[in-house]
Amino acid sequence: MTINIAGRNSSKYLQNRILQDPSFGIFVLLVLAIIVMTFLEPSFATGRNVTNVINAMMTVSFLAIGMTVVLIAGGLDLSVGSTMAVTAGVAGKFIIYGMPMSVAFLCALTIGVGIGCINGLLITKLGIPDFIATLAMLGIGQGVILLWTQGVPILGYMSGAYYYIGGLNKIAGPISIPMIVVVVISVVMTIILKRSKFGLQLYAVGSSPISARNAGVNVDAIKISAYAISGLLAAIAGIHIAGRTTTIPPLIGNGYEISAIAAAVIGGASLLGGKGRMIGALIGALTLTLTRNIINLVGIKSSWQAILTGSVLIGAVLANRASSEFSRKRFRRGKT
Amino acid sequence: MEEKVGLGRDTDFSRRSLLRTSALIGAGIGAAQLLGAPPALAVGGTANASLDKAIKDIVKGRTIKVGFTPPVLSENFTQIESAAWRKMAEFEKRFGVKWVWERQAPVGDFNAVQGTLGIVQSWISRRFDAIAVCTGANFATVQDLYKTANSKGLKVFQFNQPAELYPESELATVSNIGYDNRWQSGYLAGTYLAKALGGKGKIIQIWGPSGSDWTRGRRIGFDKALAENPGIKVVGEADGGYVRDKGFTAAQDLLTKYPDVNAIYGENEEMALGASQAIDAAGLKHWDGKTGILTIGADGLISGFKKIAEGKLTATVDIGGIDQGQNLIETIFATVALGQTVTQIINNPTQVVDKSNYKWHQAYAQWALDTPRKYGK
Amino acid sequence: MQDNAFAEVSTSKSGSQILKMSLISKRYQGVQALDDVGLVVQSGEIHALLGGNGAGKSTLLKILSGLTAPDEGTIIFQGRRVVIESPRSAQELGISMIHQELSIIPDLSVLENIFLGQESLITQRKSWTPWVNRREMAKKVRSVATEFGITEEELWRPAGEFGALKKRSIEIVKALVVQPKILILDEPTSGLEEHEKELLFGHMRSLQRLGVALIWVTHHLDEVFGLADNATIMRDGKMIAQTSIKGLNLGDLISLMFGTPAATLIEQPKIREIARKNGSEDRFKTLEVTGFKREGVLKDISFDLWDGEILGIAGLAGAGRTELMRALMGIDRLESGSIKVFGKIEKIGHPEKAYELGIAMVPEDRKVLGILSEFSIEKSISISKLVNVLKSGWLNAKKESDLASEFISKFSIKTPNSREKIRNLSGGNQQKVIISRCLNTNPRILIFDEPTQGIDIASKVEVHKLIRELASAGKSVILIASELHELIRLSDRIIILREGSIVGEIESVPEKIQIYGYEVVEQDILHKSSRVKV
Amino acid sequence: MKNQSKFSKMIAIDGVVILAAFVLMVIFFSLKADSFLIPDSIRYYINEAVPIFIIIVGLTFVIIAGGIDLSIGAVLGLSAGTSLTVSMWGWPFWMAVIVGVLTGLAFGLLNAVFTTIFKINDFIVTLGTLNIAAGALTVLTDQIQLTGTKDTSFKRISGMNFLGLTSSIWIALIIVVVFELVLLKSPFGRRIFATGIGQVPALISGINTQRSKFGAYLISGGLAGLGGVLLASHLNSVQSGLAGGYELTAIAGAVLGGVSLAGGRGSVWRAIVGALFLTTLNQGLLLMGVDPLIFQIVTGLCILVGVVIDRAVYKFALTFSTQTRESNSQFLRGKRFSL
Repeated sequence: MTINIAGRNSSKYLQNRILQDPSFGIFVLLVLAIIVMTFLEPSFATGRNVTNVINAMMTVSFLAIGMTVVLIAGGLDLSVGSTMAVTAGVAGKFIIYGMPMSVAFLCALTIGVGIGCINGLLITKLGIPDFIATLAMLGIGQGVILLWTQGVPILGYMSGAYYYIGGLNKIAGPISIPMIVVVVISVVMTIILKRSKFGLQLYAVGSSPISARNAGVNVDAIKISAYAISGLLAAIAGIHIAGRTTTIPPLIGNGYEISAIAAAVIGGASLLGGKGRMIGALIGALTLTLTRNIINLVGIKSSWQAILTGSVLIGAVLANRASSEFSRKRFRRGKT
Repeated sequence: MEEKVGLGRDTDFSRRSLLRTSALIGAGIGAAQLLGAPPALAVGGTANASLDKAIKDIVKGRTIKVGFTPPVLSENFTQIESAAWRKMAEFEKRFGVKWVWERQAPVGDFNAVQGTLGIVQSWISRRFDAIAVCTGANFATVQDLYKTANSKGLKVFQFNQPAELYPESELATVSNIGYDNRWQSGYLAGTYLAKALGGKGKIIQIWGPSGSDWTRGRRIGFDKALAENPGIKVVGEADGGYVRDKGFTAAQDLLTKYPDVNAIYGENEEMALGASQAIDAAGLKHWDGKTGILTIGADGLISGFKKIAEGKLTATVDIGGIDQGQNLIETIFATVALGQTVTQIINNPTQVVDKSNYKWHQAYAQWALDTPRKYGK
Repeated sequence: MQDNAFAEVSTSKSGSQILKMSLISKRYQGVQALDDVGLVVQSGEIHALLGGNGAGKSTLLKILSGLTAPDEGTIIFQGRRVVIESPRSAQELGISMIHQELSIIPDLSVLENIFLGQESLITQRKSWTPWVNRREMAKKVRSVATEFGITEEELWRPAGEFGALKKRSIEIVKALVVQPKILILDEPTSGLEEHEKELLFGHMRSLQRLGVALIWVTHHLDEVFGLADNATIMRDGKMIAQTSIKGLNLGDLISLMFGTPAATLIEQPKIREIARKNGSEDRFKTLEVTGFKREGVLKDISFDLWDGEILGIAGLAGAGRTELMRALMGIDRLESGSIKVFGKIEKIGHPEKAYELGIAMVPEDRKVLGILSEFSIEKSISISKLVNVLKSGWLNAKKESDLASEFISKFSIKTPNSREKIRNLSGGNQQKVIISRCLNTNPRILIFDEPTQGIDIASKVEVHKLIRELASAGKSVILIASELHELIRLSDRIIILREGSIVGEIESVPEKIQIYGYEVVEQDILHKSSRVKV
Repeated sequence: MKNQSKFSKMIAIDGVVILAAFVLMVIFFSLKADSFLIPDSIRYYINEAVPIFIIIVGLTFVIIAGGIDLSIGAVLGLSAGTSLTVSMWGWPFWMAVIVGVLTGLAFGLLNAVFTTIFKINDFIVTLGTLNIAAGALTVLTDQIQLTGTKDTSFKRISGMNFLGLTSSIWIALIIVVVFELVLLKSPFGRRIFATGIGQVPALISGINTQRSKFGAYLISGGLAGLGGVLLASHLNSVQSGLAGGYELTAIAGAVLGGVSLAGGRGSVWRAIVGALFLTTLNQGLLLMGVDPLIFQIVTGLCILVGVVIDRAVYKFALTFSTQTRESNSQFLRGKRFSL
């Protein structure tokens, strides 16, 4: 995350920056897929489909952003899916209990952050492997929401305003509230990552916790806050999806953790920590959503979906790898 | 062959359902008469003191331990369970039977079949009196399990299970309380849709996860309806995974490709509701009787009825969940407490519900749901 | 903590007592690491903290730099009793530490590394302002950075790109930008070249002039003289002595450190009798390297290795010494070049193959590259050649422990038993285990990369002795040592690398030392290895 | 101090803690849950858990080698599908076995190639292959209804009875013993450990780390295949989504048994005890009539507590068996547990 200072961005430098971009490979793949589809499927490039895809990718985007933050800090959060379900439940139920929407949302967000903090504490203070800690939290969260709802979907919390939050009602043309929120969050997070102490320390903790500690960084605090952020975004995703589906089945979060991780990694985040960007998270989310969209449009038999998703995941990572390898070779040759 | 059987069942179920629905008015009791359960139990509304006394004497206030395991927790199965509680409460009052009710659903999605097997097995070793199962588990697998249950003297009942897909002779259950997915759900939906569209139009189908028995059954029925109405063309299909947001996304994608479709069939109500949302999201028009996009699902859930009232959902097939729940108890009581014999397949009436008739279906479901949660946790 | 954070600290003039740690005790679950240790430091002095491995130096420094808390004892800093809870609060007091293992984060830029964790201290902003302004930071650190040889340009490069000295400099700058009163240097010269050390000592002196008190931990006692003012000497968690360096000699220090007569530890340079063999026909080539090439690292390197000789490889960091060895072991792929082992052309594609051919390597940076931390001594020794401990195809516990105990007694490895985990051993003993690991494969060619890095002088001597014995036993040894003294004293022949190519060779070193004297040889090597490109 | 260290040595014996916890739980359930100790129900749930026991063996190899295999559950399901399919085609049972195992091996190979040769992160690769395997099963079950084979010998693979235990339990036992031997007593096993402790130092000490890892993934895949065959023969029917999520139970069990996700620490039997702990917990709660919805919560908490205890014991034992002072605490702080 070295930043370029004035005078360094000569065309060659810029060129290398682009080529060495961690998610350059998948970006190329995406562009290719889009071009092919545009010719293959007239309804693909239509404004409506574009808005559909964008709206459909919102939930994963929120989760992927959170996941990226955790991955940068060298962690992993499997609990986002069930956290999303729990917080969605909180938002819905509380509204039904007659709380004003804002209060209900506040509770949901608080609980999301709370779960994140618990994850962080389990991992940093008790030294439980992140995989296990968040896996356990996944089960616990799912159990809680199922017990709470007894499996019955939550209904009757929808209101005019909530249709906007769900992105079902647009505010201007194709623009929906979730889109704005995603953009704002990713811009803010980008600034935080690139320009704030926290961001700096986040990357430091991720790439070398011991060195960071020696340098006087409070590693645990940073990690915990990373998980808290992930929890917060899971809560936001929960509030959003509750509005999108207008009903909350308790298992609504199932499998979302996987999508989130996949999206983050496709976007160039590394499970070894220290790498990852917001734009990457969004690219990843887009890739996953687009895959499904293309499957539906082209009319591929739905049973093939999982196979394709799996292949896309591995393919994307390979593509990123390949591109970076290539550019590194170019770069070295250029240097010597 | 398949056709023949189909038609056979077809006609005779419509006869039943006619009678059944007429008998239904009130509190949905009495179906038993036609279905093998003893007439005595049917005389619900006008309880007959001496009869109740006689049965009380046989029952001797015994306790019946029932295990109830749906494939997944959902609104549909909650309605069935509540209906069962209604009947249990009634029988407890009339015949002095005590109930121990344990509901255990495998955690996860429709594929969490290992869970179901484990649950049933545990009930077997705990010597329950009756076990009521609905599962996505494979037919052959569960039959083996049922056999062990029978050998231990437990009575196994299936509910809401597509038993019709398998030879009756191979069923190892005491009885299957349900309905016929082919002719009572898929076929009904298809024909209703065809009739409404005047025999011609383009439609989209959103199915549950491929391979499930419910999907297979309903598909057979729907295909038959399509065969009878060549004017109806299926332009697109997608997997909605039985859940709303997936159904929503799938419908959205298909609608962008075919904005000019006349109808969307959701194999279950959740997905149909998702489709109806997609119509709103796409700024398209809901079916108003002549124009717009018609949406039809199947289950008969309160949430569905609400949407029908709002005009967001054109129709749904009420698969008689409430009757299933009550029949289940009637049958268990008849076989376990009174030692009667019942028919292997007890199909409950189903009906396409739309604006014209949703009110009593809704009231009926609500009546069941309003049961005091005496038996459930 | 808070008032510490903004405590107004006046720059005290040299000579006045700035730090007084007294009666410090620390137990790590059940083990007495420190026992009533005291440390007194005058401002503006260079204070050497000496002691063998496990003497408790690092623990003491951890306490001082806020990494761990003492069980008992007081710390008085500038006349005020202080509690140091975290590295941060230490920094805020004005106590900075430069760790032995480089704590540089490669992914971050030099600048970011410098202000990581102390942003607010640099900009003097309130510590709660969440933002970092890199430009402002750059302005703040520029002057200090250039003084320690980091250019404006380099500030913005990823720190990973730079070598050991630059990284040290980065850490020094990092420590200095917050104007520390006390700077702790733990083995600051480890991994540095001779001339780099000189630069570093220069830096240390200039720090001293700035009135900064330096606490300096080192194993290289010879460095201490002429640089350190006072020394505190520790042994087994206790403070043995606190004296002025003046009037002391190496022997005194050693005997204080180890409680043993110095004579046994100070090396007597002696010529091994290989001269006899020179030219005689029963001498043969064990290794012939021709035309090693690897993009940007090695440029057409060719050399021979004879049986029974110690071939030293001199050169600065980045000259390609380690890279050459990695290539020999088949860890890195080469673009061109061929190897003859005992006259036979071989293709070494993987260390596995190298070991098969009888080439074994004792890697540098023991902690990271050397030990398999989770393994017991037994497993660590047998791993490279498990065949030796097989019995009808299965690993045999008896054979394994026998093997281990054989080496343990042979090299007098200090350990309760052969099942002890290797990571629990002291650096010297770990090194001995790794050497045993290599010898277990019965190699004919041994590669030692920085064999005495970070191990105390006692074990250092033993390792040297061992290497000599191996060579006398007819094995060929390739030795890499940044410490020229070590290299020259041990090697029979030295080849000098610069920027990936061989720039010189010195035959029969011991004789040369006898004839021209040690300094001449050293000067020759330094000159060749560090001459700027023409 | 002295007896303390004795105690530490005692509890430091691999897996003693989890074993004790397991015994305690058994006692608890046999008191609380009626018919917990009925041989039938025990035999039943052990029999049901056999697939998990088998995949956890392979998983242990992979984790100790420093990797992770998320695909085993899905692969197990797919192999069950393929073997049953060919058996329904009328192929002899041994062919069905071969096909099933080969299916597993194929995916093992896939994982191995992508992780060791293309050097993609294990988590991602196996996540991908998980999806691929699961999808493949969906496609398969979409084509054919896998509702059972006529071939009785195929059913007998898992169904035969020796000394009151089914053949699948025996097979599992044999596999556990054999692979424990391989892991602890064979050069290959030793190299697996070395690889997991540290790729680079292992490489420098002359170990072909890539080959070790490759082997580990093959074993994991192959065993998943075998587990699939047993499951298919036991259920005599396969449907999409079968065995989904087994991998998580397996991983949780392994970690609970003290197999370190950081690699280089653990053993097969400890992992098995961990899995046994989880399955028994599940069974006990079932028999107590606890709502399965609570299972997840209880299980989650048990995993957390178990891991904490295990690590505490590890630290404890460590600090007593030491000479130098800083190294351990340093080491423990330094250890990273991300995948």
